[in-house]
Amino acid sequence: MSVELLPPLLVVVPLIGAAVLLALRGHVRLQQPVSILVSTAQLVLAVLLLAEVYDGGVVRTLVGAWPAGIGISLVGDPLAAILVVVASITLLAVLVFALGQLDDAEEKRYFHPLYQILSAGIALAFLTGDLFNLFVSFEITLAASYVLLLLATGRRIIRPGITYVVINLLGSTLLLLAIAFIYAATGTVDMAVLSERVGDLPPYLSTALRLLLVVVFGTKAAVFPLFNWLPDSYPTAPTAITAVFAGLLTKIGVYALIRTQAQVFGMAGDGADGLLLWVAGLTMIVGVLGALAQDDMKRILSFHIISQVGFMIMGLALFSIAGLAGAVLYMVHHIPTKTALFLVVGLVTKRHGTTSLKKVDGLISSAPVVAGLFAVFALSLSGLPPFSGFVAKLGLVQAGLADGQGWIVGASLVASLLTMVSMTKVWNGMFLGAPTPEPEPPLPRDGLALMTTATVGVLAVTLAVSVAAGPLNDMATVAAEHLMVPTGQTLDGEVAGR
Amino acid sequence: MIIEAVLAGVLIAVGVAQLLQRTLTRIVIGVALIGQGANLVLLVAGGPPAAPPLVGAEGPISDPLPQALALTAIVITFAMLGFLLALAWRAAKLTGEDRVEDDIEDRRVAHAREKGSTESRPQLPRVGTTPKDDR
Amino acid sequence: MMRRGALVILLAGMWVALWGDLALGTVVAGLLAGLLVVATVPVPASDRQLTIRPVAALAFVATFAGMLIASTWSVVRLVLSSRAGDAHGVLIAYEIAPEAYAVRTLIAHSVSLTPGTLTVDVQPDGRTLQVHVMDADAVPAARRSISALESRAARAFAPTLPPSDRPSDTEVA
Amino acid sequence: MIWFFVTLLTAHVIGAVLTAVLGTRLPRLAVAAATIPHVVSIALLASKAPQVLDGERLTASVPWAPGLDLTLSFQLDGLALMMGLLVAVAGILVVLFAAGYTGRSGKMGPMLGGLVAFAGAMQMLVVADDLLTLFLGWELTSIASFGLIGQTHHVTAARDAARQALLVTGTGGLALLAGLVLIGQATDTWTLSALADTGVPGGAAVEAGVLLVVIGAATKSAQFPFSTWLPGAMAAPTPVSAYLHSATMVKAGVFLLLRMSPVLGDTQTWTPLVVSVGCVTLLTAGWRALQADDAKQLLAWSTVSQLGLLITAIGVGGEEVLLGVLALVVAHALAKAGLFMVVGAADVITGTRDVRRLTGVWRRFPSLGIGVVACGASLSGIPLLAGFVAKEAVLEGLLHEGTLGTWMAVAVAAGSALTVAYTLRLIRAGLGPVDPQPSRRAVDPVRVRLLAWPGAALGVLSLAVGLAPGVQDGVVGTALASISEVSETPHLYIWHGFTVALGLSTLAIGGGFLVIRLLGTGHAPRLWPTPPEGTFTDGVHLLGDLARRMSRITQSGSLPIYLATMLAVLIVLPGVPLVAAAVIEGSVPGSVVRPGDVLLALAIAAAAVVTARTERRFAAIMSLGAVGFGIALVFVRWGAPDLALTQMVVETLGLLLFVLALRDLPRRFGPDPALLSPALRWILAAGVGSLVTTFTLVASAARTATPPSAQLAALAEPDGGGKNIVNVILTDIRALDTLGEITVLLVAAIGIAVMVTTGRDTGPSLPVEEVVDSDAPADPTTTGVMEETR
Amino acid sequence: MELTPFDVVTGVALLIQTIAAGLCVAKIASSRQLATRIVALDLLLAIILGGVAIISARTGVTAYLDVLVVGALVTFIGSVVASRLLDTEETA
Amino acid sequence: MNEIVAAGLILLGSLLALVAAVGLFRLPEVFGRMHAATKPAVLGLLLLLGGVALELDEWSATARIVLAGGLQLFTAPVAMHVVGRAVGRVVPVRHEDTLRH
Repeated sequence: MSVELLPPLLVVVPLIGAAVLLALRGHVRLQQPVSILVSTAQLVLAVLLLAEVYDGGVVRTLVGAWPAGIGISLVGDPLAAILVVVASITLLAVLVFALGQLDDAEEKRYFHPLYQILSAGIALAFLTGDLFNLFVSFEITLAASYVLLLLATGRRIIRPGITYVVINLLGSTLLLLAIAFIYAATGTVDMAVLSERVGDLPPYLSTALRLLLVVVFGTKAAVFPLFNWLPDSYPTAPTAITAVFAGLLTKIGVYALIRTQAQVFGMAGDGADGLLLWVAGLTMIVGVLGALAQDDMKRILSFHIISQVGFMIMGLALFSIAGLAGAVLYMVHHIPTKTALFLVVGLVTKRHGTTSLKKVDGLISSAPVVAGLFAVFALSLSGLPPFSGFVAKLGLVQAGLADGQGWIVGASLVASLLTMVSMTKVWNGMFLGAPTPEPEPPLPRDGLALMTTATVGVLAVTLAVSVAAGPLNDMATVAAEHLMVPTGQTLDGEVAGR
Repeated sequence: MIIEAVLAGVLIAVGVAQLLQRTLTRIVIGVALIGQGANLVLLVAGGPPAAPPLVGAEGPISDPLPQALALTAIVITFAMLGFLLALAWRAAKLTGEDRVEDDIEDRRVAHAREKGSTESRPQLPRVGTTPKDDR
Repeated sequence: MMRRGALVILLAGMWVALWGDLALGTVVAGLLAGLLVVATVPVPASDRQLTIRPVAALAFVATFAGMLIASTWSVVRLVLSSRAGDAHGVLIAYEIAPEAYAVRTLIAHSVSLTPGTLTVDVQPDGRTLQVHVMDADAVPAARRSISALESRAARAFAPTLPPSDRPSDTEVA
Repeated sequence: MIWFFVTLLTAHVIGAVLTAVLGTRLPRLAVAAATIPHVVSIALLASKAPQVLDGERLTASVPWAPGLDLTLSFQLDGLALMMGLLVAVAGILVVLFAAGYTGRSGKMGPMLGGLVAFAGAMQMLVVADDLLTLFLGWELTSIASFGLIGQTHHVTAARDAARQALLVTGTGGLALLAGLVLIGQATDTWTLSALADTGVPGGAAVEAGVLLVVIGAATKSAQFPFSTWLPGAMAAPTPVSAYLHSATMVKAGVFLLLRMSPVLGDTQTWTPLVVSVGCVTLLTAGWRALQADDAKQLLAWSTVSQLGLLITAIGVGGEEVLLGVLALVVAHALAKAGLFMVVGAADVITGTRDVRRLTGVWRRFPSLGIGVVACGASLSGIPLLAGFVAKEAVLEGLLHEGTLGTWMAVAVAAGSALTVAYTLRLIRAGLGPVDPQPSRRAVDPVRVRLLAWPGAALGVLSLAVGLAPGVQDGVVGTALASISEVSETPHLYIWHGFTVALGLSTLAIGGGFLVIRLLGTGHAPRLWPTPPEGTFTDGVHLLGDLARRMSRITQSGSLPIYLATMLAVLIVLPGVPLVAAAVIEGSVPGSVVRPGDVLLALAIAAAAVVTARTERRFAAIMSLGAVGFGIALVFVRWGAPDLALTQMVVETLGLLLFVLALRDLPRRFGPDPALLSPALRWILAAGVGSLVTTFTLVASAARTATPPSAQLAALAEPDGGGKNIVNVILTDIRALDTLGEITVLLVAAIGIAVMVTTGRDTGPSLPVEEVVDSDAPADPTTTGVMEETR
Repeated sequence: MELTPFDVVTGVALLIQTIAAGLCVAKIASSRQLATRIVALDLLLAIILGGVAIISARTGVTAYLDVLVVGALVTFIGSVVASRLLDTEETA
Repeated sequence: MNEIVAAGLILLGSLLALVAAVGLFRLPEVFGRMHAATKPAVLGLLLLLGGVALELDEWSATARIVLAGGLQLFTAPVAMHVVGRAVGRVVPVRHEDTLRH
């Protein structure tokens, strides 16, 4: 099989899967193995792609064989490949978890097709080399996520969904505007061609364009001060869905920021990077302070997402290879870990039907496995050794200090301290103390074993991220080096494989 | 060109003004208007007006790419708008009106501040008394 | 069968018109498409109650066109006159004689384009029209003009001519 | 060699898991499982001791993430040997004590398991040879300590104390990380042994690193101004306090400074910073100890004060001083652990820790008495005990270190006087007449023995070491060699002769007695305003308040405000450079303005404004339709028939959806309870609108490259097989976009279906509204409906 | 490009159309009655279709006539369905 | 010549559209307005289309114009009819009571 088929297959396979699943919507029992199969296939394809490019190669597929700059190109470079692999793993794990969690027949019917469409959208977002196609992939992802978000709650609670939909719709429209401006100024929407042409633009215009993209992708990524919609909408979805959102959706925004800011616009030295650094710092601190104020586990974790997005932006804003590598490594760590924490929330919900710190106590006695899982993920997310979060944080700290940006390193350390404090709030409030009796009548337990298995699976992944930090960091560095070279220069290479 | 740019600006401005209200219908209209404005900008981005992009047209043709992009965008915006309207319909069914209310949990957390600062601080252990339930 | 053939040709004509290209391929495709539509879509029952008498049909079209111009002129006059603000019409009921559904539909339709009248509603029995008449004083004239249209339509298209409606009473309003 | 370290650490991991698992069911086995790792440690260390004592440094390393300078490097040198033995020996005693403390309750498993895990972390810390490995062990001790302090998790105070402790030590840990990375980057050397050889360059980065490292050490060792978490952590069970808060964890700070002193001792910041932190702590904490009535609080403040003493001495530095410091580390660990155990035992037996109510306990239980007297004497530096020997060595050394040393010697003496005073207070309390009332609890005599003898043993050990200080020479001397240049074989003496140091010691002891005589039985007055107990609990709550206050601003929960924020950012960020450009360049493309365009635009704009201004829902919707159709016309004028076509279809369908969705709603909008005033809304609107216009024009004017339309026209027919280039683009060139578009449509359709079809009965259905506005006059006497006449 | 008389006349026609369209918009905005608004919208659509036809004549581009046909169709469907939907007695 | 006729037709059609729009304002009730929106509007559009067809003078264009014009001729009254029906259902209408037959 030609490697150039890998990027399109990564998108098309889940889409075909979605079509099949939609046809099977009356047969939930049949849907489950098909859905698992599709996600596994995606994972295998992703791994094949990564194997092809991890040491610096690029697989560039010109869809329909139209010349670059005219047609759409899919670019499997190291960054995209790494993220697609991590995303596929996470998606598969959450899918298994969801099999145990969903109980409403209506949810089940449409869950699988939508989930696969979401997978396809995420893969496309990571792989596309075309700005407008990126917009389309955003829309696919968002549309699927809107519906997933409202699938379970939508018939009862509308408001959070409306916040989510309206904000993101506005964001998408602004992206469309940005694409229009970019096309007006450069006559292309291909990122590789664009990266060659931005240099010809008057500096004020390229600055304005890149800042516009910061606003657009910043909204998707939930950076300060554009984050407020996230904690209002994420926690309302069923946990499995929140888990995917938390792990992956904001990451797409971050990814797009990295892609456009680092690769397309590069270091212009126009103050945009300094601005991003401030954004990063504020995002970290404000996000985690928001978490401290909450007393619901799901909301605390949702605020954490914001804070941790700040870390990734910090890596980007340093605009150095080490910084970008740190950001990539942080994403690799954060996607499974954050997802896993929400899966733990799902385990708690399955037992107690609530995630309020005030209503649940003593899980350490009544559910030690859940407590253990939470402890590991929480420590990892707080950046404590020896877990993956520490390695990721270390990368960023190293990069920041090497750049002489002491204050942002300080801010990141304060943020991780506060993360830890807010995690202890969850720990103290929910896991310690006298166990809360389970509700009467007890909630149905079926599927709990499957859910726990899925969560343990993600645990294995995060531990693997930590153990394999060395090779992963090397890969992230390769990806970062690739990012620092404007895509245009890799165009001529037309590298397939190595 | 200037005219269309200004028109797009006006459409988006009017859209924004409506987006910032609480009535859901207004918000949806706002989103729709902003979308129209964006499509217009996309069209303008292709350069000045010219003959339709058909093979064999006489004279210069207008840039077909932005048109294709705008076409895709129009349909996507329409799909999203349809979904938003379904939401609005459901909201109207549930609440009987189309207001977007504030987030309850945010309100509660904000409200907890006043109370929290005076009431919820726990009492500290007094010197010399061992909590006896620790073993 | 004849009518079906005509329908296929009509559809093919529309197809060709839409493609804007009188090539052989287009015509064949149009015919195929027309056949497909006719074969798959059940032909309404009314189809069988319709006969076309070419000369009478032309007369109807001519009458109709004349009435359209006349009615336009009257509306233009009304709008531009000073009486526009007082123009409150009345609703009248009008019972259509012909039995054929298609013809009744045609009449109800045409009434809207004839001077001073506008079909507002059809009673559930399918034959009583509610017609809005612009000029309250001109109700009898309006009735006459509807009646004239009705008889012309019937002569042009109705499968059987109603006995009460012999060609003798055909004055045009 | 690597297997040495692997065994050392995994023994603890396995031990911890085993203990925790066995704890509830088989307490005896759990105690054994908790002891084994310590025994293994001692055996391992002992096996390598000869080599180490010969001056060898045993190292091993495993790369982890070389790109991040992250390597697991270990070393076994004198200091590591000494600390490792201390941790293991104290560990065994604490495990046994803990067995008595918890009795047969099921709480034993988690606690013992936690203690073993903590010991493992501590061992890792002491054998670390890499800056980041050191940090790894450091943080692991923090985590383990959080678990151990929060052990009594049914008590809110304990949970809060655990959080405080973590907050403070966590802060320190992160400061340490930053400091270590700064130092590592400045030198490009990450192993401690190599750093000790090369030293560090000067410069701001390194000095900042020193500051951060000292902050880290100060938090861990509860130094000024981070002291208060330690007394708070006394909410932990006493075995935990005895282990963490006397012998091991708090010593981590001291250990760090000892480890770093050869590396950083020559920097400008080091001495002033370390000495002042230590000295202030020494004196203030000593006085605070005198104020405490709770025996554990007293011991906690005493620990803080003693650690201050050690740190002061480390700051001054010098071979002799460091020798004393090392000896004092050992002596203090023995004595303080013993005291905690004794107090804990008394607590279990009598049910109180208040020194005023402990009357007669030492008499009733002589084994406790032995422990408290011996350990207390050692702590106070009474001759013949280990503490005296060590403190003499420190004083002696200080007096040889110039002016600073002399002054510090005086300070140490003053601190010692306070030590004597509060120790006396503790001892005297239990020596009073036996409380006539029988103990409230009947305590199993076996358990009493288990509780009492570890303390007594430590007391006896203190005495033994004090009588024969030479036994330490080997270990302490090697330890000294690993952190300092050693000129001659170091030796600890019980008798230095009639020296100034001895005089100072005597004065200190006398002063202590004097103070206690002046105070009587009560506690010392406050000399300065001290924050109330539990300051850091307040700290956590203050943080919570700050967080709530902030999130009340940022997290209003109100969609309009979120949108307004977003748009404001949009106006400011890209707007600023653009406006600046427009002012500077003044470049806006000129193009032919066709009058028809102007009229059309005016009509569309008018329709748009109507959507915003009208009060009637359907008027707004239809005006929206008008806008859409108008734009279709614009598309036609622009040369985009396909767009116009699509726009017409979509607009019509959209109109239908609107009507379908909203027809049950009231015909009029009614007042909008918007948070944003109309003025603000329109200002934002105008801002965004003019941004878009300006952006469009500026971007269009800047067009440099030719768009690919020419190529497209050439390519479309042969390759794409179509005349309409837009169609070729949609179906072929950008088929991926079209695929996505269809997907979005499909998803939206599913969403609409789900929203509309299911759960019809979940909400109240609406009363059907009339089609005609309720306020429109419907005159029944005329046909038709009257239009308003106003 | 100089203006032919045809251009001038059709330009005037477009102007007239625009004015008529503006009046329709005004009526949509000002009317209190839903039916009137539908009528006005319907008229507006007819006017816009006329505009498309004029532009087609002026530019000589017949591609726009597709817009015309489709427009005539969908606007009709739109008007009818909208009216039917608003006919709440029917559906309630 | 052709062009002059075409221009005339287009102009006339536009004027009729304008009259229809004016009628919306001048006529006091909805049925009257429906008269305005059908008759002049339809005739106007037909005239206009006729003019356009003349000007383009092309077979395929004429075919499509005829199609569009026919559609308009057919649909405009139906649309009005439906609107009128909606109004009639809601508003009490007084009938003139004379019935034929």
